[in-house]
Amino acid sequence: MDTFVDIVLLAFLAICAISILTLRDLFAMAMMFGLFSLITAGLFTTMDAPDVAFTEAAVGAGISTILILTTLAQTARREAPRPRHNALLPMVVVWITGAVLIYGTADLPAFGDPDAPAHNHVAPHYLQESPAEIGIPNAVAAVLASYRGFDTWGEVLVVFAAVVGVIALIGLRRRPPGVTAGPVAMEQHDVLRVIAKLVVPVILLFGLYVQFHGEYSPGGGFQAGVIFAAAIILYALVFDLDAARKVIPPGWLNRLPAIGALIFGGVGLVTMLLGGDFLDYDYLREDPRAAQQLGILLVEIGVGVTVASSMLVFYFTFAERGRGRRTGNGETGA
Amino acid sequence: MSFFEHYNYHLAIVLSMIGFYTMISRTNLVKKIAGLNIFQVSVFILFVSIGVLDGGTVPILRAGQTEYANPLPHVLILTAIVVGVAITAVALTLVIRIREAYGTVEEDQIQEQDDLP
Amino acid sequence: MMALVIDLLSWALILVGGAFGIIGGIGLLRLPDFFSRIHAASVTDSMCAPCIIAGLMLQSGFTLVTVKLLFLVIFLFLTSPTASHALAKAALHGGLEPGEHYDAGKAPGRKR
Amino acid sequence: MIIAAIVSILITMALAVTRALLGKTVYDRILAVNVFGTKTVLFIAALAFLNGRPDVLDIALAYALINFIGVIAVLRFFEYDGNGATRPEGE
Repeated sequence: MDTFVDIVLLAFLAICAISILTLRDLFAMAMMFGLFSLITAGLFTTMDAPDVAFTEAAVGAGISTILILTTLAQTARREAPRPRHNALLPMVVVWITGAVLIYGTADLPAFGDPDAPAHNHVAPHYLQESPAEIGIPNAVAAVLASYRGFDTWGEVLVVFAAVVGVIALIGLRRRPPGVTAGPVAMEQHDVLRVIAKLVVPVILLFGLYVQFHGEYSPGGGFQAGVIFAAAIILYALVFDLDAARKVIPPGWLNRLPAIGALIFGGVGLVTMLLGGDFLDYDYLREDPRAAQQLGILLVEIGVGVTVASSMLVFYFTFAERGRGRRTGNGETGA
Repeated sequence: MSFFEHYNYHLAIVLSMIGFYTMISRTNLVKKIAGLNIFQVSVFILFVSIGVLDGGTVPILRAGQTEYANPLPHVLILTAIVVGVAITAVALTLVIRIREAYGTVEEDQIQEQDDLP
Repeated sequence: MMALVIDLLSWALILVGGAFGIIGGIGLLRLPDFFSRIHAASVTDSMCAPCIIAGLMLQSGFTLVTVKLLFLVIFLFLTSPTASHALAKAALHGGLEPGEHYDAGKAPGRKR
Repeated sequence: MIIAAIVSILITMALAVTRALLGKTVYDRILAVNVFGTKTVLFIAALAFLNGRPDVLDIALAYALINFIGVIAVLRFFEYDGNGATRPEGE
């Protein structure tokens, strides 16, 4: 049954990818892109990876698609007709690369093979020792925040660096004084506004559940951060950017990614001061298991703060830029 | 026989090649980024399929169960997805800047403008 | 006896839900224009999802899982009609007239 | 019996994907993506029961949320440029 579902979903994926390639209307392409992410997330669920499915659903179908749509609203809606002169060369390159890669898979272990090298080195340790060493049921959260905590810190810093890049590229210019807020968004959608008012707090609550229940069920800082950001983005979409800005002042929002990364790094520094290694949570408390759980909790909070605020910074910067252009503040190429 | 035991890898490769083709054959920068994302997702699928174990289940430990999927690829891919969206955001920012500077997001038109003396 | 009744009821609900899903899907594909397709889509939202989830709820007994499924069905019931409504309204405001793309020359909804 | 549910959901998904591909107007595509998203929620819920791991239900909840937000976002940005909404796409 699983194999059947797997193959059907992979076929859907291939169809979606081809339609992304061929659609000339970029808006339709962005929608197919959202569909593509939804199917991917379904596929990850069938492959026993709920945490990955969770992240892919929230990030791919939610944030990525929204960012692409915001960009399209500011650039071109349709793709220009394609020059025909170089149609053959890319095809040849792709077929050769694909053939070489398929030849390469012949030596890979079979799908789901228990003797595969991937299942025989560190994974058994994570699965068998983590109840004694850490004591939380979700092995993914244990590996993410404790065994490979240093790695995760690196990823958080990459997200932080991306925030710096986005702000430096398009976020620094203030809105010119002449530009006021545009017409209130979605004014005629009364039903939508009522339902959004009802749904946003529920989503925020669900985000908190995902954040703090992440040790027992799929979830954790990355997923919770994205869901939290999605709730506020929904508010900004239905009401207005300015209304959403009032929820979190911009000055604070731009500092939050750094604060989250500092919480994560700070836990590492505290463990060093207490006599351990960087991110060696055992020294936080008397009982090593309680110490590990405290460390994971703190680190996940840091991750959640950074991810949520980064996604919000991305969206707000993009949307603000688009509004400046639409009201015509002297940008070139309008 | 063993060729068909790799169907997941093969389909991941097909997907990655579709993404690769989108990247190298289209001139629209937003579409190139979509192609990049397709490629990225195909790598995620490859990694997660390596972690699948026959008879295994979701890696949330519970009593009476010994076989679980490998949690390590999940961790790597989970963080990679979030990093991927950060990269997409930076790339789209560059597209917005290019549009403001050149008035177009088509690669060949940008090239033409650069070639002008 | 009780268990059997609950089991039968849950199977019936799941089957009815699945049937409504397929009917809605066929309508979505074959009806001639956007405003008629949105009817078909709403059938899957309002009949298929609650029936299947109710069937699953009967299977699960009364646990945290039931509560989660209840949340799921309440949420879907709030958001799906809202999305359909907003979509229809946006289409109408965007200038799409009911019946505009109704291909008179073809049999209604014949696949292209 | 749950397998019957999964199969019927997959059939509905296939029909929705076909509609999303055929499109005609952008609204048709949005509608199809919305239906597909709802079906994915049900698919995950049914899969959780098939595998006996109800932990996965949290993902179904997250899907429902994100799907709603996605549809609203598409509508919002589509309303920005009013032109071109009515004519069927080319291709």
